[in-house]
Amino acid sequence: MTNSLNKVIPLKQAIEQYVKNGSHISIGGFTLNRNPMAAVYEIIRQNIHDLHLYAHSNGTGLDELIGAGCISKLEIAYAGIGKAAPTCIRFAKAIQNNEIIFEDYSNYMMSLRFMAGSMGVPFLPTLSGIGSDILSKWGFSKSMRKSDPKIVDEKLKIIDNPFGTWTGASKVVLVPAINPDITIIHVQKADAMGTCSIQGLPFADIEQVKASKNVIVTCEKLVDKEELRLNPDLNQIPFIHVSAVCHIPLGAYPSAVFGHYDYDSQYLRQYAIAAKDQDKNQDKFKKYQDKYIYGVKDHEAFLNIVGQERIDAIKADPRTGYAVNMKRD
Amino acid sequence: MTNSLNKVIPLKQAIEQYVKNGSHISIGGFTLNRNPMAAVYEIIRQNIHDLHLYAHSNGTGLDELIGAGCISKLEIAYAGIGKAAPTCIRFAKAIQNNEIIFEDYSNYMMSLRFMAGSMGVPFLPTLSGIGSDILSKWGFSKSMRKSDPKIVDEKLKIIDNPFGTWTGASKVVLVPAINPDITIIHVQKADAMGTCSIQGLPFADIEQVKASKNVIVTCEKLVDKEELRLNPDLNQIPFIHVSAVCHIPLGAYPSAVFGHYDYDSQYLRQYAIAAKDQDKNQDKFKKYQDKYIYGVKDHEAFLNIVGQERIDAIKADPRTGYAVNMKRD
Amino acid sequence: METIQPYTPKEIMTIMAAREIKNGDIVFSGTGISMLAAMAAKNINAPDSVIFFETGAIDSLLEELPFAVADPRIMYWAASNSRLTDSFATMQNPITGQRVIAILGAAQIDVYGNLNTTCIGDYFSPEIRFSGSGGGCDVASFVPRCIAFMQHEKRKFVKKLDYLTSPGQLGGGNSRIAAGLRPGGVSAVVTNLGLMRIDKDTGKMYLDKFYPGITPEKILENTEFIMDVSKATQADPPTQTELKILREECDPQRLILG
Amino acid sequence: METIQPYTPKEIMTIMAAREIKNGDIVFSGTGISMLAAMAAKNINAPDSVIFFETGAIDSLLEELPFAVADPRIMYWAASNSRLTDSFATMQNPITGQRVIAILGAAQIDVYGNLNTTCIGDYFSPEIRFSGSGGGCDVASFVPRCIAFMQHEKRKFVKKLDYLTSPGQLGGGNSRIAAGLRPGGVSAVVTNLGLMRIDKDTGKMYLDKFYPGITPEKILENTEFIMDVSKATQADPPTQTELKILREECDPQRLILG
Repeated sequence: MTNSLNKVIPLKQAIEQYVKNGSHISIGGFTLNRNPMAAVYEIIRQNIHDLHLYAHSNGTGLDELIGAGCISKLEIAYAGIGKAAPTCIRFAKAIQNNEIIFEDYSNYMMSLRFMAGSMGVPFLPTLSGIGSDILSKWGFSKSMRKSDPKIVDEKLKIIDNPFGTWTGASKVVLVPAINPDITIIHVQKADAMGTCSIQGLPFADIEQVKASKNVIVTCEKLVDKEELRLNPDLNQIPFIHVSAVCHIPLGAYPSAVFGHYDYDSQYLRQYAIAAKDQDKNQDKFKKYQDKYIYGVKDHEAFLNIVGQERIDAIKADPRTGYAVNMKRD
Repeated sequence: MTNSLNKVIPLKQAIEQYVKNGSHISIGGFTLNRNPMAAVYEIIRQNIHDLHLYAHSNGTGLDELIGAGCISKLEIAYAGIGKAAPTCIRFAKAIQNNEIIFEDYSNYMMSLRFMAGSMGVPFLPTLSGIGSDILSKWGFSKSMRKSDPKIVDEKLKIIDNPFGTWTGASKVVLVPAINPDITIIHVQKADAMGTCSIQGLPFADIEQVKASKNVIVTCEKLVDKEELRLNPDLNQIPFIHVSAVCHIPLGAYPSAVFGHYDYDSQYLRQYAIAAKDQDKNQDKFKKYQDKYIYGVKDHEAFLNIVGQERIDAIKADPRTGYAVNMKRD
Repeated sequence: METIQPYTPKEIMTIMAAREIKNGDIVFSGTGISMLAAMAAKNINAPDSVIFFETGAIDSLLEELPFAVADPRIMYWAASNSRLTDSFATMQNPITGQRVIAILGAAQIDVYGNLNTTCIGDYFSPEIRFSGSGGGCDVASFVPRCIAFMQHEKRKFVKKLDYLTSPGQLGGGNSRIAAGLRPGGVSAVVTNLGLMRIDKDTGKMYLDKFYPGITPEKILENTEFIMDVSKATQADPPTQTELKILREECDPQRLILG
Repeated sequence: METIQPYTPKEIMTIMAAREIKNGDIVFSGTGISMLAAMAAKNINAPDSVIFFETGAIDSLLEELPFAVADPRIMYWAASNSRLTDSFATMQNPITGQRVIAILGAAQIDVYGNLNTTCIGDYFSPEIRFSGSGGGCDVASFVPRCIAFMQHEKRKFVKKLDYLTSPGQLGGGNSRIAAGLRPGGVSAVVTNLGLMRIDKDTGKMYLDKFYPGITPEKILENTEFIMDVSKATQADPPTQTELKILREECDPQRLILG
């Protein structure tokens, strides 16, 4: 491998280089699984704001970014963190308090929008959502859409099936492509060129990556190219899509990484209590952020505060890929 | 596993049950790789005719089926068998002699058509082919289309981008979904329920399978469910899509199966010479068919005629997945 | 004849939902009680039903109960770990989609089985914001049978949804098909009081079964909209066998049953 | 100064094509001489170029020369073995697609760089039927640069194609863009006689380089359509280094070089 194909850089630098105020961004994972949390916390520490976030079912990463005021616009299908927060708490607060502009889709629609972006087509068709308020209620107004070239002019379109009643459909919904400026995912294995191997469900990470102008990969294990080349069938993302690779063990904590560690339900519950911030002083969430995010230099320092005991408690069993009999709150 | 989820039946029975005169069919693989040849030869032996074949880049399976007169209609992107026949020989003859009705697409269009079928949508969009004769020349006439409910009314459609110039496209080509009556693929591993693991490139097999009303899987190895469940990431096809499983070692011969055996370039060259049939008597192809197809009871008997020497010569090297330093004609 | 054992509302809800699942069904399941209903069906009446998550795992071996559809517990021993786009395609594709039965929750339901999982109050400035559609809207659009799991309360069984997230029969009658959707959407509603179904002709919800000890009147008191109760009969209570399997095999630690 | 070594037509063709490939390019390659050109570029002037097959293998380790794009030899040691739909999406997607350079063959080419790989004679009842588009039409539609590899003969460089399989500049001028295609299609044509390019404004083929020993007149004699040769200069012959690498590292057994 030649030098120019070595994309390994420190996470701080990757975020500085690729995530700017106003960037259109997406993050990998699903609710409490494989969120790129090290990158999320670094974005918060760098005080990047006015982000436009594209999400299908995002969880802890989304809620931290909203809680820190990084997000100004949001296109989303679902926001929840499992039992700890069936609805993401800072997300709900931000909407209830009119603090962000948001637009709702379904999970399939958002996945298809990333897929359209990855395929280089302006839209993909689906039969989902006809008659629902997802079609009729637009979070971004027509005038706002017109004035912003980075936002498509129409939320979605419903058309007659151009092939008569072929496949039995009379109407088809077209959802427009997304091409984020930057997507950040966390994977089990990557090599220095950026080829990635995801173990367990890939969610929509592959489509999000391929739709993006730039991609930062954080990985549990930075492995030799040779290790990945032994089984190309397990490498869902070839290096040609990747801009930067950052080696961050436990980089998805407190969300789960199949085969490595489980979600930390204790941390998530504690986060939820802080996020609700129901005390009189209303300083619980600020204290949480000061301690775990602003008060630390990087993810390693964050993990030191979390403590080895929690890390040990969520360690995955090699047979099942999760922490067997873990106490789950 | 309960009894009802055991889908293992003999190939002869599977073909009898699922492949009928007039069936719309697709077969897996690409040119000289992973064609379900045991099934192809069984279809020929059962003298099934009037098949409507959907193909992207098909090779040896396609050409044998055409040579035996099984196919009456063909939708296709490419017909070739590598060096042995850069253009499939019986395919070219059939078209030159007006023996089949055919319609041309590109590889991506055909792949998208299977994908549309697998997704349950009437079409998928692409930017491919604008200005080409693929758009302007239809092999199936409008009246034939109208009279046959199994053929879509229009070959494809070109529309203005419904989202203005989003993603930079002004026009979009829509290609209609395919839902074959039956798809037959050959894979490295399957279990009795029909879950499949393909090693190496899957081509469009996954989309073909998921688009099909019924699916026959032939496999090199019939393995225990437990073996496949150990790594779900390697199983591209879950059992819910599969109707029948047939255990046929060397079931893709003379095409290749990565990790098991290479294509037999000697057999393919001999086939090409027979298919060309340039002698005065013009009985070379008939003799070939009589010997290798009609003259044998099943694939095992066919392989006995081929002989152990050829089988040994194409055996894959475990490191590379193909036959290293094999003499290739 | 079996004697009737005592059971909790959660137990009868789980059993009523499990009875809706047929052998061979592909069960689109969420977490919590819907997961338990799917497991109960598999253990009691539909051994060849397949548990399926929108995140893409098919037929996972659930050695431990997952707490989220992205819980790593669903990735173990699955037939296939596929992409999100694949999982919804499986439901949108009519070949496999027609075999799917979905179990959904909601904050509000109306007489036509339309669901709201988005917000209470105005969409743009809501009183309460919920998680949103997730895959709910997709599933309700694609698959022929959906079970809604609800607590039976007036503020949940409403005349008008604050937001229509997942389409049922839209405005009733032929309106779902006329709008361009496939037949499908919520076909049964299981609550702590009874089992409602959607009438095929009118597209309206009617009371099919009230639980022992519950009257149709009590159900109407807890329903904001007008509902036909004229065809209602008392539900067969959970059998001893059903309860035994549910309690001993599906949730021995009572993680969900409480 | 290097002395000019003797070389075969296949060798100069391979080197001329290899010189078109830039470092970092993703090279969409077929088999035979196009594969050899891709390997030569990687070994000579574009070490970080990536060999890519329409069948979905990316950056395969080609310990042996593949004889087909579905040859199992391309599946070994690849970065990823992806699906056919993924491979074309990589080219249709402008982010990665703009980095792709494709090498294509054809039975006929016209002055606008449109290609025919389908048939000679009437489409419905052809004199000769060829394999068809394969991925050719797709690639010519999507990617900014395509090299056509051809034998330079009058019946191949024709005034009018019998079938337009893969779009170049269609009718020339702005017609490709006006029709709704992206900029792209055949941008260079490498033959046994010289190197042609497509003029950006007129969309017409012109002679850029004639090989040592070949005259523009000879090229015109072997071209049915009218072609501008006014800007043509003699090609730099393959250097000793280029030939040495091509012969010793890319095809030591002369499987393709003959």
